[in-house]
Amino acid sequence: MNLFAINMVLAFAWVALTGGLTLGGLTTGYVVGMAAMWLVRPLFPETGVYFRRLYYWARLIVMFVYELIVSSLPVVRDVFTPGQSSQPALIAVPITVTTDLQITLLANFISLTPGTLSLDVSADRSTLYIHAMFGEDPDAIRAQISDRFEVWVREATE
Amino acid sequence: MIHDLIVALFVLSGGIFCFAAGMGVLRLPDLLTRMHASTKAGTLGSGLILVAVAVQFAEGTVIARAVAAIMFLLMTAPVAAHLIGRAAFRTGVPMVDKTVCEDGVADALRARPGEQAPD
Amino acid sequence: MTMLEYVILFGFALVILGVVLAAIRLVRGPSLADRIVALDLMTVQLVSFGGLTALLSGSAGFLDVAVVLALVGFLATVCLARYLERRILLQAEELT
Amino acid sequence: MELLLALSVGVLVAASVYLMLDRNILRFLFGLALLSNAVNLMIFASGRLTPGAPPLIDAGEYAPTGVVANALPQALVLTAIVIGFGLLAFTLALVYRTFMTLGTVNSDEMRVAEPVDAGKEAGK
Amino acid sequence: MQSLILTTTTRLLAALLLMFSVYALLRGHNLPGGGFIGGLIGATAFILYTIATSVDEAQAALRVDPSNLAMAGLGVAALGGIGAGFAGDPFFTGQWLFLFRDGDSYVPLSTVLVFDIGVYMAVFGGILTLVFALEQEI
Amino acid sequence: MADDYPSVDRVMGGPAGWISIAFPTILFLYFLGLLPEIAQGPQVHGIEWVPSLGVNLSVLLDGLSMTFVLLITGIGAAVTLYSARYLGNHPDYPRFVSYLLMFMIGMLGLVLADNLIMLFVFWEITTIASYLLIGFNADNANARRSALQALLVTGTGGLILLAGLIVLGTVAGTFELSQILTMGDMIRAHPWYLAILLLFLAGAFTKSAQVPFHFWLPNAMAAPTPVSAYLHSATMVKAGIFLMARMNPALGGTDAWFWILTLFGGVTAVFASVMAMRQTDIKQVLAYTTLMALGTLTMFIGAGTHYAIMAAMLFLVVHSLYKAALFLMIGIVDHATGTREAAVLGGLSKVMPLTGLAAALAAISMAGIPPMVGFIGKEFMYKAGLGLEGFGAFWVTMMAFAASVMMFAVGGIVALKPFRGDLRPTPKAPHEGPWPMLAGPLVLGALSLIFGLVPGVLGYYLVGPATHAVFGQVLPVELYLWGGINMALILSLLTFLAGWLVYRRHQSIRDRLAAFEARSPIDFDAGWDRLLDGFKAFAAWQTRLIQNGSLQRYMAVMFATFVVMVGGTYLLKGAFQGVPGLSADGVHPVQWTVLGLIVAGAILTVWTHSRMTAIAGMGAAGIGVSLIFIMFSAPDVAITQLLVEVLVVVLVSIVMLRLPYLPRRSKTRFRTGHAVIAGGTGLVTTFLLMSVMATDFDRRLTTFFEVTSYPEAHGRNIVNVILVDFRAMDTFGEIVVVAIAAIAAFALLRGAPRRKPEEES
Amino acid sequence: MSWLLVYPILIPLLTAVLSYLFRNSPAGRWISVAGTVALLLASVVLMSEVLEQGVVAAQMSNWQAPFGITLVADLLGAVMVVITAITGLATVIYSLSEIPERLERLGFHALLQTLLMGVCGAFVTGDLFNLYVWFEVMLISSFGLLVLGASREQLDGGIKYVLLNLVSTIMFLAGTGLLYGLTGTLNMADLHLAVREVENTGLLTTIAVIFMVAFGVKAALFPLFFWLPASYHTPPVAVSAIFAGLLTKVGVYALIRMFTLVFDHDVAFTHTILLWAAVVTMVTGVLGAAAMNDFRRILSFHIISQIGYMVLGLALYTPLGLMGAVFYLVHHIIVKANLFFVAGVAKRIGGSTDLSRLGGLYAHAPVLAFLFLIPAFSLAGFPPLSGFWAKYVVVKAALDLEMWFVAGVSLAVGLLTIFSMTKIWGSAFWPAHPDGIKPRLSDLPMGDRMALMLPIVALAALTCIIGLFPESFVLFAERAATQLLDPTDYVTTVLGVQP
Ligand code: NA
Ligand code: NA
Repeated sequence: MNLFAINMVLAFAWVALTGGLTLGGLTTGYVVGMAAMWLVRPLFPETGVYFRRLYYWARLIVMFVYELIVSSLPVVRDVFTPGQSSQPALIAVPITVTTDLQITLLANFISLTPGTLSLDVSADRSTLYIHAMFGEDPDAIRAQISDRFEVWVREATE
Repeated sequence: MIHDLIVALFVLSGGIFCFAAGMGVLRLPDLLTRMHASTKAGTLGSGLILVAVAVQFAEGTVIARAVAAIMFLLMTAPVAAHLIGRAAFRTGVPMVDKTVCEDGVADALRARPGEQAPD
Repeated sequence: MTMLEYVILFGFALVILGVVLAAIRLVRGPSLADRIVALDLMTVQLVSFGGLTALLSGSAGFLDVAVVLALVGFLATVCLARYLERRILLQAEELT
Repeated sequence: MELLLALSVGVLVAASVYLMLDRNILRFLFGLALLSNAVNLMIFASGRLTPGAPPLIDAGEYAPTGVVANALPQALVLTAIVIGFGLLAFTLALVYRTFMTLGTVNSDEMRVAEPVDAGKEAGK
Repeated sequence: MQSLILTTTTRLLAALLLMFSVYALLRGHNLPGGGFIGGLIGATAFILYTIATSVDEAQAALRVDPSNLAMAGLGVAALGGIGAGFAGDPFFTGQWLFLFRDGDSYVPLSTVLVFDIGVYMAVFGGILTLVFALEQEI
Repeated sequence: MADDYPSVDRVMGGPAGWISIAFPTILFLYFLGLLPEIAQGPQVHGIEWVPSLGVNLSVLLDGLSMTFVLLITGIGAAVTLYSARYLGNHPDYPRFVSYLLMFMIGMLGLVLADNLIMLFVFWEITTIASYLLIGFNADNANARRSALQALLVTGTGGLILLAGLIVLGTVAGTFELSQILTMGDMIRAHPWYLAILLLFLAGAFTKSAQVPFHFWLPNAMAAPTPVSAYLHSATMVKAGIFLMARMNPALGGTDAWFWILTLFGGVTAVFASVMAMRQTDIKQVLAYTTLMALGTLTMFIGAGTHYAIMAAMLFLVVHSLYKAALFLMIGIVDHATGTREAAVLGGLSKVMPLTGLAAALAAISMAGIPPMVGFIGKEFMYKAGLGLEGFGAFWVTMMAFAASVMMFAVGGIVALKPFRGDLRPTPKAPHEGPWPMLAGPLVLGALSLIFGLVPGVLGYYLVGPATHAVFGQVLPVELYLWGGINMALILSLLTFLAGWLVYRRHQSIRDRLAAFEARSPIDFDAGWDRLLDGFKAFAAWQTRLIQNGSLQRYMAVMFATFVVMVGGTYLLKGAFQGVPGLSADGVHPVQWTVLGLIVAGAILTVWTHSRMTAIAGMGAAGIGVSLIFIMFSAPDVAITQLLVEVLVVVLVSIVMLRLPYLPRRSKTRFRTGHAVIAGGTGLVTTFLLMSVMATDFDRRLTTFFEVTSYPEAHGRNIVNVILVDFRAMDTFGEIVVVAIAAIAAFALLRGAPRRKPEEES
Repeated sequence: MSWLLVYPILIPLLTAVLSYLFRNSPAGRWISVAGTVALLLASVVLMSEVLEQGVVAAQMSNWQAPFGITLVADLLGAVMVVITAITGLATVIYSLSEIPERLERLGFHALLQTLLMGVCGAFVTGDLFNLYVWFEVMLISSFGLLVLGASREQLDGGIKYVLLNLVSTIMFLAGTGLLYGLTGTLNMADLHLAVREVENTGLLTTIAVIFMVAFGVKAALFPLFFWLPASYHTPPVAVSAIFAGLLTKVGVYALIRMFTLVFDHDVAFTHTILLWAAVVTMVTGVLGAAAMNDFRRILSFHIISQIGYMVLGLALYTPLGLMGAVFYLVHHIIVKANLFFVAGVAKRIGGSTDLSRLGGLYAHAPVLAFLFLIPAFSLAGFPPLSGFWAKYVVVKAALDLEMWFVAGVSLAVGLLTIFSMTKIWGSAFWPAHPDGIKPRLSDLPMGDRMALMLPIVALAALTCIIGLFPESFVLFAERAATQLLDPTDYVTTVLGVQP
């Protein structure tokens, strides 16, 4: 987060220079600062990682939003159609990510995506327990999580 | 006009998701399925309307605030769902009969009853 | 009134209906957890309400309501969930 | 709207008062919280209602353009809300402490400061 | 409450809330916000912290006794009012200093802001005092 | 005081004693020096005290006040001298003396006052002093009871008197007696005259123990002996007599005055004389004869003729002299023998000759036997009585006669019987008293004799001027021992005869009276107890009724009061003037829904029997309220409201972990009465709010804030500018509330040792 | 000069802050003492300013009235501030001995100071909503003080006190909102003018009655006084004393202020209600006192009864009546606080405030007995003590209006007051102690004796001074009453314009 801090300092400097302490000004300052850092990146040995990380974060967020929209639709359909087509299930999902941040991100990701909801993490942090609304095929759900979500999360955070 | 259309689209879809969330919470059979509706549709609905606001005003500060609000929603909604779901499960809130439970999951969820009761 | 305003009003109606539906769940329960879910959803829907008001009035001031709500509504839910979990340990069952 | 709002405030007040007349002080507390809300609404409405125009001065202007909502009752209500919160919070703590000490939340069972037989003794 | 997910989120969220509360405080004079709202939001940050961890940890993170903070806030607010006395004005008269003035844009410093900071501290400290005290009872 | 007379380790009570003796003595001598001057005519001196209320420290020196002053100080000197020896070693003697001096000062101020309010001030001082004096032996429950009784009876009279003083002052336009006394005709013609009269007489009658307010006086005997003497002979009880005499020029002379005073006075005199016969304790006997004298005095003041007034003034002096002597004497006897029972005592003159002498002088005067001054007093009474017209003459004369007969007999009982005959065994071996205690009775007895022999002096210096002052006109006053053979003399002789017969048969009379009293349903003293008990029971009953300890009841009464008062005013004053017009855009369905949400939340909170559901209901209502704030352009308020809602939920969710559940619905029956109160409150609120919103609104303040907010206060958020600038003082107070609420709650939670709830529900 | 009006608020606040921050060291308590002394000095200066210049006003934040908040002191306001400072100082000194260190560490002094702040604020503010705020400051501080220590009695009494007072506060707030909605202003001087423009006077009267009920609770009028006897005997004595002396008087003050300055449009209606409320209050209060068997509970019921006299003075609405009310206010604060102080000492040396478990004070603590008699007789209205003049003026005012019944009741209540006072005297002082204790003042450590007796002696001396030299106080009350009945000066000074 060192670089992020530097970037923030730059953003505040921008605000001071241009006046107008607003979130907009700050964001502008942050972007401008980032651009400046990118220009002088040889001076910062870690800038490469910093910018790649930014890309992964952006991808994570985008995918997150996408999955959210896509996954909402079946729920909405089930809500509006008469009767219940869902097949709820409680599923254990083994996970490989290790840090707190990764586990949290993954769990949240799962909660916001296709008919799944994280209920808890096992004490040894190796398993996520989730509730699936359309849990006819637990293995497919497990596969989706480990193949896609886990990867995105890991890439964004490592 | 296009601008208005986009805004209208976001507003409309957001509204529908909000409504759907309410509907789901009311109609779905058990707590955990209701939570699906509230967590996903609710968050999405509100997010979409915030996007509409951002588009409509198209000002830096407004966009920033709208984005911030969306971020906050996305950060908090799943955590809240996790906490309620876990608590509900631990307190034995009933699930619909057709729920399939993998081996050990129920035990694992109930195994650790939070903290010890004080005194 | 412009088309957009009609749409916004319609959006209002949808959101408020959603709130009402959630409120019905709030009343009906049956479990405390259900009520917490309903209340949580209501706060989230209020975020929409704030946004829609901002749109309708043309004043971004209302957006702040949405931002604050998005942040702190969570806190109420967390506290209630914690209550739900701990209560079992501290006292006899209150399921309704 | 004015009429409806007045009616709603009335219902809110009636509900709160009914709660406050309960011998269970928890229900009193709920009534108190509701009543605060009702009175806040009342002050707010007393300053008249203006939809969709918050009392903010847009950048570049020196005064609000057009009619904006009455800012003063808003400030008053804001103050009242915060004060009400402070009082409610204290009361909550008081109820809690009372229960822990006296073992009841039923006000009829709290007869420590005014014992039932005090009057009779004096009559002798 | 023991939850890895909550604890992790709280780390981020509490910091965000604190930042946001300062933001709400500073811009309150021009947009919705101000000392109350700022103080309330700031307090929620530490409440979240308390719930995710414990009173002791939250207290340690805060370092100062919140009741002292609340009372000090009253003092700061009073100072914001007393400041006017040095200019020969009545209590609470706003004293303004416009830094970096350039046309309509400037960084304002004022006794009004000092007062609002006092409000922030009082509300923040007061609520945390309450929450910590109640929480320790459980 | 088992140790007989105190040894002299505190000579004459020490400094306190010396001061107490010197004070009345010096004053007595001083006023004695003024006597010739005052005999020429009254004087008024004064300084301002509370001029804005018309209250001054002004002194009216005339014959009446001089007579009283000399009695007070003269007998005061005797009593203080006596008590210095009698009580000098008592650990509380200084306290006693200070009460005594306070009492004396009160009496002096009272009789010297020219200002009515000043008179009242001193009147009340005597009440307080007598309370403290009667209760001096505070360990004795009886003394405490008697003190309270005296205080309440005379206090009641005092307060009624105050009303009378104020009304009289209003009628007369001044509180100065020297002026009021000249306005008699105007006052008597005033429509409020009767009210004033009754108010004054209530004060006078209670203080002077007229039947039926007499019962406190015999009970006041619990006070140490010299005190009784002082109280009963010279002073306190005569304050009422003084008041009637003083007011005679202003209030007297009417039929009401005549009949009230003569009837009450006569009944009191006769009743008291009979009761005196009934007593065995000599001190009690004397107490009742005092009552008798008071009745007689009242009667003659009421009679109101020049002769009657003269008789009253003369008898006043006569009575003071012999009664003080007798009280002091009985103190010596009590001290010497250990008893005051008339039946036990006899033959004391052998061992206590000087005491016997004093007793004899006083008793002869009391019996009205020449050449004592008492004889003159009796003669003038008969003359005055016979000089009246119609039934009045008969009544007054008969009552005076009956009283005199009894006085004759009582004189024998108290002074003759204990000293004559054979010495009887008593609890202590009797011996003569020391000189400080003997001096008083002897001097007073001697004066009774001297004044009887040279009545002119008395007439010229005291009785004459006093009569002038009371009668209001200057007519000649001549006192003489021998007035020739007339009807009065014949009555006197009859008095002696009848009195002698009564004295001879007094034992059997007493027995019969005792038997009668035992059967009589009327017992004033017991009646007092019943009255007091009844009052206490009533007070307790009403307090239990009102302050019954139930919070629920308190709350209900409070809200009911609100509904009745506010709703009643609303209806009574026609505040309803139509409903407010709807806003331009009508009622949006969204608004309907939001209001519905509020209402639903409120109803849910009432309806549910689950705490958390109630909290959810409150939450819903709170959310609805914040939606209203959002809809009607109050973002700051909405944010605050939401934040506070959340915080409330946070706090409640913590606290509820420990608090018990609400009772099941079966236990919470619907409370109709409460529902009516609640509904009424809601209805009142609705109508009030509606009516307010229906009026035109004055936006002056708001407009000012809108135009100055940015240019002068440098803020674009008007609400915030109001909070931190325009109305910063409110905010200042408000944050104090928040901070102090927190500190108070913290102190509350930490202030008590942590305890388990006594019962888990 | 504008700062003179701020000091009574600012000094206690700063004192509260500092004494709280130093609550764990002895410094905290001495800061509290010093701050109260400063408050007394400031209030005296304010008083002299008001005496010299008439009504004094200051516009906070420098905004012209009625837009900003105005602080204003007329004679009544100024004297109430002075008396607050006096009572506060007495309480602080008394508390040096009475309040254990444990409670000091919990913030006793801060709570006491903010209580003074709230009370002073209520007395000097010229703004209705601001009055509400100061009421709340006062209220929350009193809550804290009342339950400080959290004994069982305190909690029970506290619940009743808190809940009932909260309701009255909400009524006050509602009334304020409605009045604002009707007139569009909050400044009380401006309200004086604005109510004359109101067309729906019936509505105005209705709102006036809301205030009457709300302040009636604060002032402990019948039938709204329940909270007082339920709670006043429960907290530490120093707290009881300042509550008994000051708090209900703030309610009376508010009644006087509102029903002379603002609601004078329908006196025949509003003040008649007040009149009968006052009469019944006098009677029920004193009967309550007669029924009690505890030193402090008797005194608590007396408060109610005496409040009746004050409100009666207001209800009569004549110069003499208001003068009586003002005189009564001042006199009663001093006397009543002092009686509670005495009760505290009695408890300390005699072991209880229950009259059946107390005794021997007359024999063994004669000084205390004497110091009890002064306020006790003063309260009962015996001349020549302060209470006599108070009662005299009120009764005379009633008689001047030919209200025989009212005057009669006030006199009868005076008698019953005497009765209940003798109840204390006849149980706690005269008879021997039931447990054979010899309650001696000399048994107290020197420091404690100083701290406890100094306030008692000082207040008793004040009672005597007022009683023996009443002229200047009467003149003062007269001037104050004149100001109240004709608020032209007040309005002109606040608004800076001729009305
Ligand atoms: Na009082
Ligand atoms: Na009080």
